[in-house]
Amino acid sequence: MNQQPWRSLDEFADTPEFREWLHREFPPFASEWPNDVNRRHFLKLMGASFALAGLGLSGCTRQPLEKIVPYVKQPEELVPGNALYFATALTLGGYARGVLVESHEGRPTKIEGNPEHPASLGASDVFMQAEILNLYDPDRSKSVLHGNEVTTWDDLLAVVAAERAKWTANAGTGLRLLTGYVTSPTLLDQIAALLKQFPAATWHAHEPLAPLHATTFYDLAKADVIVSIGNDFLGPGPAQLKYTRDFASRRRATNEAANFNRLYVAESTPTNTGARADHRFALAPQALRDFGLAIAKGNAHPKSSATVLDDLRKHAGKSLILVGDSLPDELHQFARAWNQPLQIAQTTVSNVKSFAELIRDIEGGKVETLIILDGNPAYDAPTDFEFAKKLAGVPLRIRLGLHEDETSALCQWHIPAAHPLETWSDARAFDGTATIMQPLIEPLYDGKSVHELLAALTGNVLTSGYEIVRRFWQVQHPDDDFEKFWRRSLHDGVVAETANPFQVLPAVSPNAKPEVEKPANGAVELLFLADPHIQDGRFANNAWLQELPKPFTKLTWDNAALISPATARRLNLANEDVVELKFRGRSVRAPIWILPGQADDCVTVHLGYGRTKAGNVGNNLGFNAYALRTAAAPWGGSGLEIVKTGEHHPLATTQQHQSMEGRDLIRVSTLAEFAKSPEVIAHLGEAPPTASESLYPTVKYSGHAWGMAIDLGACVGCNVCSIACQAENNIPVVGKEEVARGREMHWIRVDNYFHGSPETPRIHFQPVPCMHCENAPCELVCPVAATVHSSEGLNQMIYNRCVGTRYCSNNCPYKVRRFNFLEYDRNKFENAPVLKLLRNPDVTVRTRGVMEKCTYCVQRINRTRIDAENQNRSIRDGEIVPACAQACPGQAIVFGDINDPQSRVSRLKASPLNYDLLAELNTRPRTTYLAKLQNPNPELKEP
Amino acid sequence: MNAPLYGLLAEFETPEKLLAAAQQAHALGYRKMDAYSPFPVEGLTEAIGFEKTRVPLVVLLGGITGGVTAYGMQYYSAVRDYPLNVGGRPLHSWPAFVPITFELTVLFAALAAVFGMLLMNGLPKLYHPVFNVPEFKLASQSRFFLCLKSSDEQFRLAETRQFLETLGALAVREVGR
Amino acid sequence: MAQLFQRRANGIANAVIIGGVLLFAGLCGDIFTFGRSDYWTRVDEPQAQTVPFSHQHHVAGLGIDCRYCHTSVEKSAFAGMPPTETCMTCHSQVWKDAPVLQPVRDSLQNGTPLRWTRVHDLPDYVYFNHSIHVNKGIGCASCHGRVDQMPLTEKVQPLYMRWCLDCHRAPEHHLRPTSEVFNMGYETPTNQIALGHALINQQHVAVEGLSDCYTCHR
Amino acid sequence: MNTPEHPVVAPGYDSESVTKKIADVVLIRPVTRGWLAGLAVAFALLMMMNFAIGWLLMRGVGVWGVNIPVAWGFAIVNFVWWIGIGHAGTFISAILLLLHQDWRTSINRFAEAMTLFAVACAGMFPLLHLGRPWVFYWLLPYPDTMGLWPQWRSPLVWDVFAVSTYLIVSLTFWYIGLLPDLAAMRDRALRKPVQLIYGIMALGWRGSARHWKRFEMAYLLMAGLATPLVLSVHSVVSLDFAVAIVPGWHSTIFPPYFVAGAIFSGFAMVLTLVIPVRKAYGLQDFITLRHLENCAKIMLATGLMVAHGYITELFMSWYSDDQFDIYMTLNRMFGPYWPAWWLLMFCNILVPQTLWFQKVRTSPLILFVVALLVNVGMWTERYVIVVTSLHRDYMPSAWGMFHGTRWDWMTLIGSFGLFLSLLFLFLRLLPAISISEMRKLVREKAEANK
Repeated sequence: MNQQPWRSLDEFADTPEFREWLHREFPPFASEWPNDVNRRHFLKLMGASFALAGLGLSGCTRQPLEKIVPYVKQPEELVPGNALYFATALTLGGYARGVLVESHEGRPTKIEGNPEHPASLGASDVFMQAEILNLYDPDRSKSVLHGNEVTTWDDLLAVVAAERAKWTANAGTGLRLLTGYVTSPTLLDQIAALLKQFPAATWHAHEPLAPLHATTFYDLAKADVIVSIGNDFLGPGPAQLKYTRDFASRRRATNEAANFNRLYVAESTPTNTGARADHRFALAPQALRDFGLAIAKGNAHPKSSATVLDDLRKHAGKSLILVGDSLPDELHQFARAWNQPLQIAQTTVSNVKSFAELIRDIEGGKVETLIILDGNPAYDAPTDFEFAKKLAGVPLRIRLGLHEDETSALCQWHIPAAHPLETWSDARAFDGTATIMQPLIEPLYDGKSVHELLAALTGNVLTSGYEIVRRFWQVQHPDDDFEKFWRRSLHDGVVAETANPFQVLPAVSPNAKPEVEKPANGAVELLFLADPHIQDGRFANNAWLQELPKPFTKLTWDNAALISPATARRLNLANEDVVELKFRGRSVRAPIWILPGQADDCVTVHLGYGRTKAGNVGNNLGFNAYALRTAAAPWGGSGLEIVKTGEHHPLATTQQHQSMEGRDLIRVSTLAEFAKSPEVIAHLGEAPPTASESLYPTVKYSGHAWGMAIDLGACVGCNVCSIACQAENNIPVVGKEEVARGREMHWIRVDNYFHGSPETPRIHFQPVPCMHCENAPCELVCPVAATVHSSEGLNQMIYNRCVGTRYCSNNCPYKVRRFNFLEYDRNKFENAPVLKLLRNPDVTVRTRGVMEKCTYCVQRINRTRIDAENQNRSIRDGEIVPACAQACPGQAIVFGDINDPQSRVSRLKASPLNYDLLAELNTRPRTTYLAKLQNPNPELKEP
Repeated sequence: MNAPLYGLLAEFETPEKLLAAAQQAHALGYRKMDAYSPFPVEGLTEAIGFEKTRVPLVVLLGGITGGVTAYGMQYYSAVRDYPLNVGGRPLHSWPAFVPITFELTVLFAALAAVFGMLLMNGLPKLYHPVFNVPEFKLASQSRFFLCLKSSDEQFRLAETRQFLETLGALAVREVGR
Repeated sequence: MAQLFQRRANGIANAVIIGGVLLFAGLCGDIFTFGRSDYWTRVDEPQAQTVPFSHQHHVAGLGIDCRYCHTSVEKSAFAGMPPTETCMTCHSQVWKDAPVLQPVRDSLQNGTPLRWTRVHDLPDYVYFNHSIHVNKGIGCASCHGRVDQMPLTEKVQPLYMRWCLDCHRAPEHHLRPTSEVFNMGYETPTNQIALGHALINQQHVAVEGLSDCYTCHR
Repeated sequence: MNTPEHPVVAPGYDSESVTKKIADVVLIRPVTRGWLAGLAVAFALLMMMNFAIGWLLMRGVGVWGVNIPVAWGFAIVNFVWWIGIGHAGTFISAILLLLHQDWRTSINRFAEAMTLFAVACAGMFPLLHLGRPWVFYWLLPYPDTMGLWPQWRSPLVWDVFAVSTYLIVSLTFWYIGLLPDLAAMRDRALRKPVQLIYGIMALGWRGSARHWKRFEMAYLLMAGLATPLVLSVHSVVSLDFAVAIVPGWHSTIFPPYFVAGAIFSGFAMVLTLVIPVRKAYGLQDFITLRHLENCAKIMLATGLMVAHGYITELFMSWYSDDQFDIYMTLNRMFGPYWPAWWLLMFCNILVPQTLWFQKVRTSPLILFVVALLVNVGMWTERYVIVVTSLHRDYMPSAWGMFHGTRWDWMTLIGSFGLFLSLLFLFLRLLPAISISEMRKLVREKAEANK
């Protein structure tokens, strides 16, 4: 396999220092440390096992003697073998989402949402889940670089000291600080201090996806009618989790008083929000703007918008208009005014200087020293800025970053940044709530935090992140109970009473106002969107996110030019055809992907791909859409030219077929219908055969009987269940080629179906884990009893008994089983030694040749059961939460004991919405679904 | 040939001659004799007074053993030793136990047939006195032989030889031990 | 030379056949027994250690309780290996310059952990949890044997799945009152079976699920 | 019919000449260039397979095209195909024996040998197919240290027993059939070592009347046992599919139609091999047009049964009104794998219809071509059953495609190498026609003519 890229790391990992450090940090783990001897032994075992038939033993030699390594000094709170949880926060585009991090003997292994935190509410988004992989990313930069020379932090401090002398002389003329979006109170304080010290210095901020206007946040739970105009509020964003929770809370028909909201979405390309719409209008950007303006101006054109407007007016004060970033300011102003009653927070443009201004200064030769804190402008700046070229004109360039990326390559000095889970810091949520971030682990590659760097720049005596952050908060809380406040804040993961709806957070000012476009008839329009999983490119080197199938296209490892079926027909294009996209004198080559529900004559490209210095995972994937993106047209525009090249670029999708073929896999009805007769759901498909139809008696389960209910009405298809499961269960990444062969390993997949016409399809999501069928077809055909039922009705899969006939997978009608066709555990994504630290010690790492599948997170079930048994009490309802359910922001997944009629899951399964997938097969699945209800406007016929 | 005598071996040209010879020898009271032919000859065994074979019985026993073993093994392991809930099926899913029971029945019966046959035929027997006669190699190809053993109380070297010659043997040879 | 084989060929032929059969049977038997032999399973094989720690001396001799060193045995899956500190609590006073304890002192000085050779080492796909066993009344000695009589620790059980199952299917044979769990010298009473059944109820042992695969494998 | 029937053996032979003609092929005839070349090619293919297998064991089944949903691929297709071919031998030697078909005599030895080699090839694939082949023995019941047993409800375990039983029974059946001939070889061999080898293998057979009696009885009983066995083996194999709930697999008609298909392909393979062999070794007098014609007739009959199977399947999926089943059928005909389905219809239904004509049945060349096409058709049938059923079953979201990789093909083609190598050696080392039975036959014919 592809060993080359890792060579250096392997060497690093085999150095005595590293091992020694490893033993010191993770004693019980050390014995499991893989070394070549083991690997050779594995191979020997393979050959010799032939000779050794007849023994229930593995290996041709006796079990090798292993070492066990205790601590020298054992930490106070630590009980070896039991996990600890710490509250901290992670940021996305500057905004904090509170998290709880699970730590085993000092290794962070899993991230969960912090229920106390307003932006998380206990749930998580895909980026939170994937962040743990970023922490251990073997490609992270490991040392301070001067040019290509490895040097030290002290050398840099020396340089900084020399510079400071100059700045004190010239008040910091020529000193420029470039950051991303900052909400960290401590950092803001430090920056303020720096600017105070050196008045002539300036601070610029750059976020490639920064909105061009103030951002406001609303209380969705209170909204009866929501109109989204190109705003994917259920998609990635600072308030995604809260929005999803609130939206779902108005979509449950299980509780008596079902007060549904109604969602209208007008958008150019399908988004999670559009998929949940009761009425969805697929409109190209120009048409979308007209649609919005029609509503804003109140003139009833086109027809549909009139109806929408009526509905809005009917619910004035209890309705929302959410407008997308790509739409003009006047529309935003109208919306803000309309939404005022439901506003809960707002961030407005502050006095931060823009990136455009920085460019101008550089051109004017005004910049002596440029300090770039994180971000990656060399890659994601508007292409017409030619930042990369101009940067060379800056005499001294210092960069702090997690990776030696495109930007670092252009700076003399690169400082390895410490990962959020390695540092002390703080950050604010969308509503201003502050969280003090605490480190879970010593910096793996002695990285430095922004605070430490700024301390150096300001000549602060306090140099450790801890002191800096603590001092800042001490200043905020001079009273003597600070110690209590500090500990409580750390414990809770939120700083009490920091939320403030009317607080003004510093936002990023726009690079330039886009010129107002006049519709160019017939011309194809171009639309830029952040990639749903790697965003502006910052997650490009995260294999979990790369392999996570993107909503709708289900593509992995690539971006594509999305076009509608009609447009494809008109231009005679097929999937995977490579075209040249020519936009205002610039061009890129991109593969085509035909997407039902995409607006006609509109090409959507996702930003974030085509990176060249992301790392071994993210390099040279997809195409770089930034190459078309200018400051004047940050969200695209009309006048796109599409030239067929005749080339072909294979894309790896995990769902090749997105029609339900008229099968009752997802049952959908309307609230009205359901209110009239709840049986409507049952009539939508086959009912399971009665027990009397079976030749065999049904097995009785005394004691617990675990089951799961998935509420399709609450699922927004955010994919977090898939990645949470991957993080919890040591699921390997297999890479594009294997995915293309149909060998992806996700235990829970989110199926995505288009229903109705390809132009205006209804879009449905369905998370599919193992059904844990009571009459499991898979078990029946296993020749070695590697998959059998537990006394609690779990469909057990025993890896170490599996011989790999794959018969079970063939006989699984839901196709939820996954097979280790190759030694994925040692492929180029998994074999980096440092990644072994990421493994969940409670879950077996599967070798090649064995089947695996969803276990309902049996490790969590067992842990809870043992805890309960040790305390001689019974397991409480809701005490066991599988990773998928815990992460789900819509709380669509509910797990529990179906033998207990009072449990939440039992009550859900009792609902008339509940149905079995493929019921007619009489598999008696333990996982069942609640049908999805729409709430369409009777006055508006389809869509 | 002065080695102690095993018997006299008469060579015949056709199976009919051999059959006739065998019958007459038997009529004369010869019992310890054997006939050899390149292919089975109707009635020859009866002619030399060979009671019916017990091969079928052995096969029956083999079959029964196989069937019982197979079903017993499946019942014991699936119901008694480690009862497992497999896809909600009963522990004693007898229909599923049938195929293997059948296969092992056939297997054991077949092996019983083969080894029973070999055993009763006293094979392998690489060395046998009759091979002492060089011409006996024709017995596996085209010629038919009748061997009267010296151990038979009717056996008198001279008379027996003379008797065999009268039966139209191409040749009568002495078989050493 | 009509005779192709000598007379003794028959004997040889039979000998070869019978011999072959016996050989095969013997081989199967050997493999079967070898796989269960003490040699293969390392039962009764004292493991050399960097520091020749004697449970006999510390447990029987000094009467130190198991939990003094194996602190997490009641709270965690992992019984807990004593950190160097624990050793030094005493050995900073007694035997403070005994040469055998040099590695221990070094460990504390340089902060390099001691490295013991594992005696009881289950495969990575087996998830054994000490706390539940201890809390439900399985004595240490039931699996680890009379550690208090071992100058150097050794295995007394093969730790084969079959062996685990014996107890998981019929725990009544091995259950003790929780008070007796750490008692090395505990004698199985004559009415063990009756007592065992009583303890199953008393100490809430959920026997039903004990032979589920997921009890030990995940 | 008016055309004179060809004899089962050309006139003018007696025990002596029959023995000579057959035995000399092995004992006297020198090693020819053709034989050497053939063996060389076969062996080369075999080596290619070993290479492919080595790679497979090193890297894992991922080197093949298998995936989710199509978790079974070439390995199972080849297994079923080879096992099917392995049915003709026992059918000829057992069932035709019980039916007193004297024409079986001159081809049963050859067909049985073919059966053994085919089953050997077949047996290889289920093992290679495993994700962890080195623990294959977990499918056998033995007292292990884990206290675990095979899961008897799984058809794969039935397979293990069915196939191994079939292999052992065929082998012993074939061997005791060989005993008298080995004796003949022993007695005709010219050089001492050769004599010794055949002598040992013959176990000292001397054609005593008692031996013959028991021998015939045992042989008859074996035939009686082998008859239900041969029917059971492919029935069990078909249960691998019929027991599963996959649309296109879950069908009660599978056992009979698999058995018919097996015999169909078996006889096709017999013809494919016998036609060149009888020419090469000048055995036209023993393997006469009569044999070829009868084989062809059986192919026609079984072919019609198979056709009936296909048609019934189509009818049932329409009649069942089961959406999954209907989709499966349409998908086979018009889905991505449509050429395979139409090819198998052509090879297995259309082509055999030519066998209605005696002209075809009695012209070795055409027969050879027909047989080849049927072999291809039957492989395609298994491919269609395995792949097209799996690649689109219940959940459209999980649908996928399967494409064999070069390693798949190398293993398949390599298995021909194994098969042919064994066959070439057999032709060189053992009498390809049962001499003792031929003697009996010529004698009976002689008497009949008197």
